[in-house]
Amino acid sequence: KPSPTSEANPSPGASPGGAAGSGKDFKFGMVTDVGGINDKSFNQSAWEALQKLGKDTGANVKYLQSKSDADFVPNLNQFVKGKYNLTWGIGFIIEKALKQVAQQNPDAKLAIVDNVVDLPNVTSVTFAEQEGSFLVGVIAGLMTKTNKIGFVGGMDIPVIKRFEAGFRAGIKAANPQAQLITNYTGTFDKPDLGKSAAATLYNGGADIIFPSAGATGSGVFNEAKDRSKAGKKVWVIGVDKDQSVEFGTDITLTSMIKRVDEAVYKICNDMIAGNFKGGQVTNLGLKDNGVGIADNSNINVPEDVLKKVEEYKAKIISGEIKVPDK
Amino acid sequence: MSTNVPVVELLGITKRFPGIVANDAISLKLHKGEILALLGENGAGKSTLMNILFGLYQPDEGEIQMNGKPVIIDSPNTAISLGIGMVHQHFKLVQPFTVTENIVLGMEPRKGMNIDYQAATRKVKELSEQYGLSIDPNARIADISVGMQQRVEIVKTLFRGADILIFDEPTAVLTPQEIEELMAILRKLVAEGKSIILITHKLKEIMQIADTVTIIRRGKVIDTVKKTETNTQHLAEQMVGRKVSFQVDKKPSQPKLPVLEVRGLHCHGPRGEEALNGITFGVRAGEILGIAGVDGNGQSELIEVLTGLRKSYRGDVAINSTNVTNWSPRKITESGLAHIPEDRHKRGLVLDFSVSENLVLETYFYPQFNKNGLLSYDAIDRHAEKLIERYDIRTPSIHSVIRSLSGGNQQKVIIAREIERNPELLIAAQPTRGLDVGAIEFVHRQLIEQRDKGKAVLLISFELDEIRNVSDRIAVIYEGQIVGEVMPHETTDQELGLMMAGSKESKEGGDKHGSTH
Amino acid sequence: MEFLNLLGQTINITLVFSTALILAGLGGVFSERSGVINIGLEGIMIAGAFGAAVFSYYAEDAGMGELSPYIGLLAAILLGVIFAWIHAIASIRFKANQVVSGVVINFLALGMTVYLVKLLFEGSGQSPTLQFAFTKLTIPGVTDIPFIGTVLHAYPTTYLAIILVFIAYYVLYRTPFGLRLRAVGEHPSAADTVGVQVLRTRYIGVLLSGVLAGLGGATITLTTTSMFSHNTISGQGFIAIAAMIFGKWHPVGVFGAACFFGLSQALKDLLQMYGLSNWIPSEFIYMLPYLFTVLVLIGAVSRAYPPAALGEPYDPGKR
Amino acid sequence: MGRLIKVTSGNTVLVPLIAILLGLLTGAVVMLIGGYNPIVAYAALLERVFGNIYDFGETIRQITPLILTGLSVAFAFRTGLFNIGAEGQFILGMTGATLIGDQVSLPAYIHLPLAIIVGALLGGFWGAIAGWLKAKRGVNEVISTIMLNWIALYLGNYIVKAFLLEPGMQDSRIIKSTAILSVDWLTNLFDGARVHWGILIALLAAYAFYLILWKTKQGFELRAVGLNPYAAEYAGMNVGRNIMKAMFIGGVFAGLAGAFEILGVFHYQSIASAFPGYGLDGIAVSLLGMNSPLGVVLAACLFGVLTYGSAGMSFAADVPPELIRVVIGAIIFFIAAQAIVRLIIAPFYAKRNKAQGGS
Ligand SMILES: Nc1ncnc2c1ncn2[C@@H]1O[C@H](COP(=O)(O)OP(=O)(O)OP(=O)(O)O)[C@@H](O)[C@H]1O
Ligand SMILES: Nc1ncnc2c1ncn2[C@@H]1O[C@H](COP(=O)(O)OP(=O)(O)OP(=O)(O)O)[C@@H](O)[C@H]1O
Ligand SMILES: [Mg+2]
Ligand SMILES: [Mg+2]
Repeated sequence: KPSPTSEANPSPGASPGGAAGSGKDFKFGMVTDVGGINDKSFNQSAWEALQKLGKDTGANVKYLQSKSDADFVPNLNQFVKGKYNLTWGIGFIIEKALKQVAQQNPDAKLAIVDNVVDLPNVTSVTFAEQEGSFLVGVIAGLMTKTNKIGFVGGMDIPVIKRFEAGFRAGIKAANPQAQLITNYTGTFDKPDLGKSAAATLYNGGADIIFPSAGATGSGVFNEAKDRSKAGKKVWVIGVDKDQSVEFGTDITLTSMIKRVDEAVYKICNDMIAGNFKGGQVTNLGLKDNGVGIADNSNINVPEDVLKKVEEYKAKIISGEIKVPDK
Repeated sequence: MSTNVPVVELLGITKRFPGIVANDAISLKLHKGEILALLGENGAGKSTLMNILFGLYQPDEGEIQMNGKPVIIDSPNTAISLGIGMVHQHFKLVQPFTVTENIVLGMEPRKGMNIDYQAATRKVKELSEQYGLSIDPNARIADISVGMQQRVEIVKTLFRGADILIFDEPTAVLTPQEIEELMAILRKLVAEGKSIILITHKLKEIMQIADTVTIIRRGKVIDTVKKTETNTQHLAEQMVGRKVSFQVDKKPSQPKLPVLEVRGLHCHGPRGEEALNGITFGVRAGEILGIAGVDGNGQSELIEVLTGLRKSYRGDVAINSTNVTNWSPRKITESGLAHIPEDRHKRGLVLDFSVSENLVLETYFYPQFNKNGLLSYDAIDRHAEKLIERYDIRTPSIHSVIRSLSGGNQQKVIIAREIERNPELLIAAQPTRGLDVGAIEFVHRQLIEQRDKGKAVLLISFELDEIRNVSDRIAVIYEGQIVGEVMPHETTDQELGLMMAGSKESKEGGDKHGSTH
Repeated sequence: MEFLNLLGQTINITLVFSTALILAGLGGVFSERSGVINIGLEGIMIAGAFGAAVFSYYAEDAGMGELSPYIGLLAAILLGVIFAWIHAIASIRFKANQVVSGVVINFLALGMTVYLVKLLFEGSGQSPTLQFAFTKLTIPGVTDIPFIGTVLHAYPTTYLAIILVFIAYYVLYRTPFGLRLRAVGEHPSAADTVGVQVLRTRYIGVLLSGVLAGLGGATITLTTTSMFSHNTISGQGFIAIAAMIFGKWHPVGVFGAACFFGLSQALKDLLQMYGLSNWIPSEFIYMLPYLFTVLVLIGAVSRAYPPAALGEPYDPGKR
Repeated sequence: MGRLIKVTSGNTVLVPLIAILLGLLTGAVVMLIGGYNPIVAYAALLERVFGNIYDFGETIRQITPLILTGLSVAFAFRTGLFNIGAEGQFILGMTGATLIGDQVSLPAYIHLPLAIIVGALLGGFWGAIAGWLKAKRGVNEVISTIMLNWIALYLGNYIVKAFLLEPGMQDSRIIKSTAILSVDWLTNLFDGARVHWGILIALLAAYAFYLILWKTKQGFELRAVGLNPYAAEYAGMNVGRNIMKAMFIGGVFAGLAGAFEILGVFHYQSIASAFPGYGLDGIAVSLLGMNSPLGVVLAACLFGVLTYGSAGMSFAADVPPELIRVVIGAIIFFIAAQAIVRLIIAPFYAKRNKAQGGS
């Protein structure tokens, strides 16, 4: 594979040391989708990683929020034309824009999260969300009392379908009796719709809901909080980050973690160290610790269930179980 | 009859609007128990002056005195508290409200936080009985006749304790019966000690009821005379500044073939009621048929059906023997009909279009104005210039928006437009409403000219004088039917009035819609 | 039994969805009944949602606990009134085109609130999640009754909205103020000539719309989203306008229309619940509330007529 | 000529200019309150727009749809209708263009015009539905267009998902090159910015707006119906049909905007959860431009410059870009409430008149 070497990027000062603290000459840019850096999801994770990087290495980090899809290209170009060392495009939907910019600027280096752009100057990071979802599916399947489990999706699109497919498979593996009810709200940024979807699902008998819907998902937490205040015990499974931090462990059963932050941090740090690899797709699954369940899951999930989860995890890593992604 | 100190005295009132002095140092006196008539052409400044007295406008110069003391009337509220009430040229009534609600608005009797509707209704009834103004307190304004609306306006001022009443063209929209009733009411009010200022273009009314007449021309007082010391001819000349003839001079008509034939026509009105009830009549070439009748007996619906604006469900209409029943307005006009609508602002004009655009409102698509979908504004402008000249339309320019013209000139635009189309049949509905004597003379002459050219003219009017002066033949409409036909010179006002009231029964003054079914 | 339960839950969710629309729609009624078009309901709701989220957050911060959302409501009223006041100044005092002025409110409200949120919360595009948002009222004894309990297990704001429907009706149709407000919207010069202060009455109408639409916005942050961001209100203000027109500018009509919208939103979730999404593409399910509305409008027999003087600045000198 | 002088002289130019100034001033005050430096911020805004040819090109790209949706709303206003539905008409324009761009194989000289026309017609059709509802069923167009917007959003999504989806993606396949409106040399001229012929067509559309309304027989009818439907009916015009035509033509403008976004900018259509926003912005543009075609073009330029530049403002001066909505809102406010502006400029006038009188 023709991998462009560092001579294309005239910043040799960084290569010798490669250690933290030597990134002062580096500039990292990040373009969010319309969700912005407080989406409690991948944009936020990625931006937190960049901020940490800035603190750790002294690198210059900056982000641009897109106000509409039409902003993707000019925003990416703002960094590219500003000679940023690496420009991130965060989110599935930015793919075509990033591809276009990468093609037009073969000397620039770009990276994308959640989607693949197959170009020598782009590195792509994707996650096997279905694998992590499988594990929380197991937990849900084993812990449901009503044998009804809910899934609230943002938009009906392939990434979210991966979550649903893995979750469904996990439930089925652990508890074939349990029924999965899904509700797609059609948006990633409307907590009110998430809340009403959750209300309907809980009313319909579900006692655990796994939202994969960005900010819409926080509506699911709000509904659960309402119900638990009224004395009805229901659970939510967090997504992307450990959401018990924000919504508390009394309603957050566990969370399916997606380590966007680690991936972003690592790739930037690699670049400072002089080994950026373009044209590469990093698919992070259970075995790379790219996805998984929250560390504090033991608060609400009993020991024996967690043991089952570990068993399934091992089987997935070994390839014995192949988790469907559709 | 009058004491020495006037109840109201205006001293040198001047009011300027951009480009015009509407009132130029006007002074006048109103004494207690007196009816003062204000007379003047359209746009002479009468309404403006009265609006100043009522606090709607502020004068630029001059002073108002009441009972000898200067007062400042800065709002209608002040006027009301000084005992001034005004019945406006265009009624100030809230259509969806009831009569009572309109009367008490702004001075609602209360019970706790609520409006005390019982007390309100009681008070309204009392007042209407005291002054003999028959009104139905619970009817909605939108459902009652214009005459009753006017009585509501009068009760409204009385409810506020007005001693000085201003009437701005109260009779322009009334039927003869209603005018008679109003005159009686005015006398009664004066007898109760009220003082009245009356604006009207109808000299007959002035001679009938006024004590004093003040004549205004172009914002200036021309003269103030006692009624007993003048006559209509003199008043008209002073007002217009030239000789006016009241008697329409016309040759006897020579009717030829029928142009319009209406047979057994039925239709529904806006509220679904039976508005036309099998009406049948015809108009011949070379004659003017006048349709007399009390407002609300199907006149509006008749015109709408004839012009294609309303559908009929039975009966038919033929123009020159072609059945045009329920054709579209465009097809009907193209088959030879022209129409001066009764509501010129609603139907007749696009007020924000220019004069020249309004003059081609029905003919813009003719080949001389329209080439392959593109309009020739040159041709349209030339057309406008020609008509302005021919019909003496007073406008600053053919490009002025028609909204800025006076009512009389707006009406001239419509007449010019309709007559220029050289129709076989001309329908004129209330063509002189609100116009001054000069403008009325013009309109009547145009109608007669059409007749003399061999056209058929259908005149629909509430003004008996107009009907009798202009028509060659009179048909009386009552409850959607023609109840009789007479010749103008063979009948009397009394006979017509009886026919208009439907047979020999005496007419119930009031809500005819409520009593239709 | 099962059916009754489902019905109860559906009514309950319908009411939850309708609350903000009822409040904002009532706001629209007061403004438009006085003759002032209020396309700015959306902006006023944004301002209210912002005020509620931010002020109850600070109230929480100050340790006011369960009281915080009520502080939020007050703040929402205040902010709603401020933006309504801008609309009033422009369209009543300065006789600006009312549609234009409403659009201005929408622009200013969204720009200002998001700007302020970013300023207050260190660049974050949204306010922090509230800990003490409103929860549904649990009335001892009542909440456990099968059907009725389910229906009545609602947020305080829902109760507030329903009470306000009656109050609005009472004010508009029973009090002198209501009569004058409606008169001013139908025929301002008639009202003027009987001494009603046209401009002042219109000011009050528009400011009341600020109070109510502000409350409507607050409802959304304080009961469902628990935070404010740039799209917390995205279109509800326009739906409220639709509800107001659909409800023929009448408080009870607005209530009915808002519930209709709420119901079709609730149906959207229910249909998915019962697996209809396997048969119908989800897009058509999302479309449902709007399609439903259009169909009902097509079938509607009687037309609604707006207040006669709606949209016309009052100028006593103009005839 | 005389008309041109009338339009460009006196208050008609002065008032908007002062309104813009006051709007920017309002923004500056808000920035000062927030602790930002307005001069730096506005400089960054201008720098972003005019600083290099690329961003200038992208600003043109931003302006193009605003002109067209602005015309869409303005056209309806001129005919007495309030079109809140440009958003939905825009989406249908996008969908039509994508459908033709993806599903049809034709030589470029047919394919591209066909895609544009189908987009425009679908937008027009969507507008005409609201017109039909109003004309035949008396449905208030404000409600119906709001509802139709949402229906369009989901209909567009459905069509993309059902017929055009790129497997595994959230958007359609890239349209065929024969339907692409982007012009390589133009793009190169602008250093890669997505400038396309749409801007030219948008300007032509503004001219067509003028011609249709003020030069044609059809426009005469449309204006008459808009100003007084009763008189129009009296004069034999078909009010219902004219309402439908007006909404159709307005929809065509918005549909064109949508089609150009696909054919000239994106080349694909995404499944969207929210509106593109050009329709609602079109209301502001139309009002800012006082519903006249020239005004709309100028307003779209101002609007486009400010919104595109706001990203630079936030990048270089950290000012939240939302501030620019405050500025735009304030500008429209001052234009709408001209009395305020006149109040402010009155003293200057008085002084000048006095000076003239004295000399
Ligand atoms: N609001 C106004 N703005 C500008 N000019 C006005 C206004 N009102 C009246 N005028 C001017 O004042 C003059 C007098 O108008 P006014 O309405 O008082 O006439 P009038 O005597 O009542 O006429 P008519 O008999 O037709 O009712 C008009 O010629 C007109 O130019
Ligand atoms: N808005 C206005 N601005 C300027 N002048 C006006 C305005 N409205 C009316 N006028 C002027 O006022 C004068 C009288 O107008 P008015 O409407 O009273 O006429 P009119 O003959 O009384 O008509 P009508 O009584 O049928 O309405 C006219 O000369 C007209 O030019
Ligand atoms: Mg008058
Ligand atoms: Mg008059």
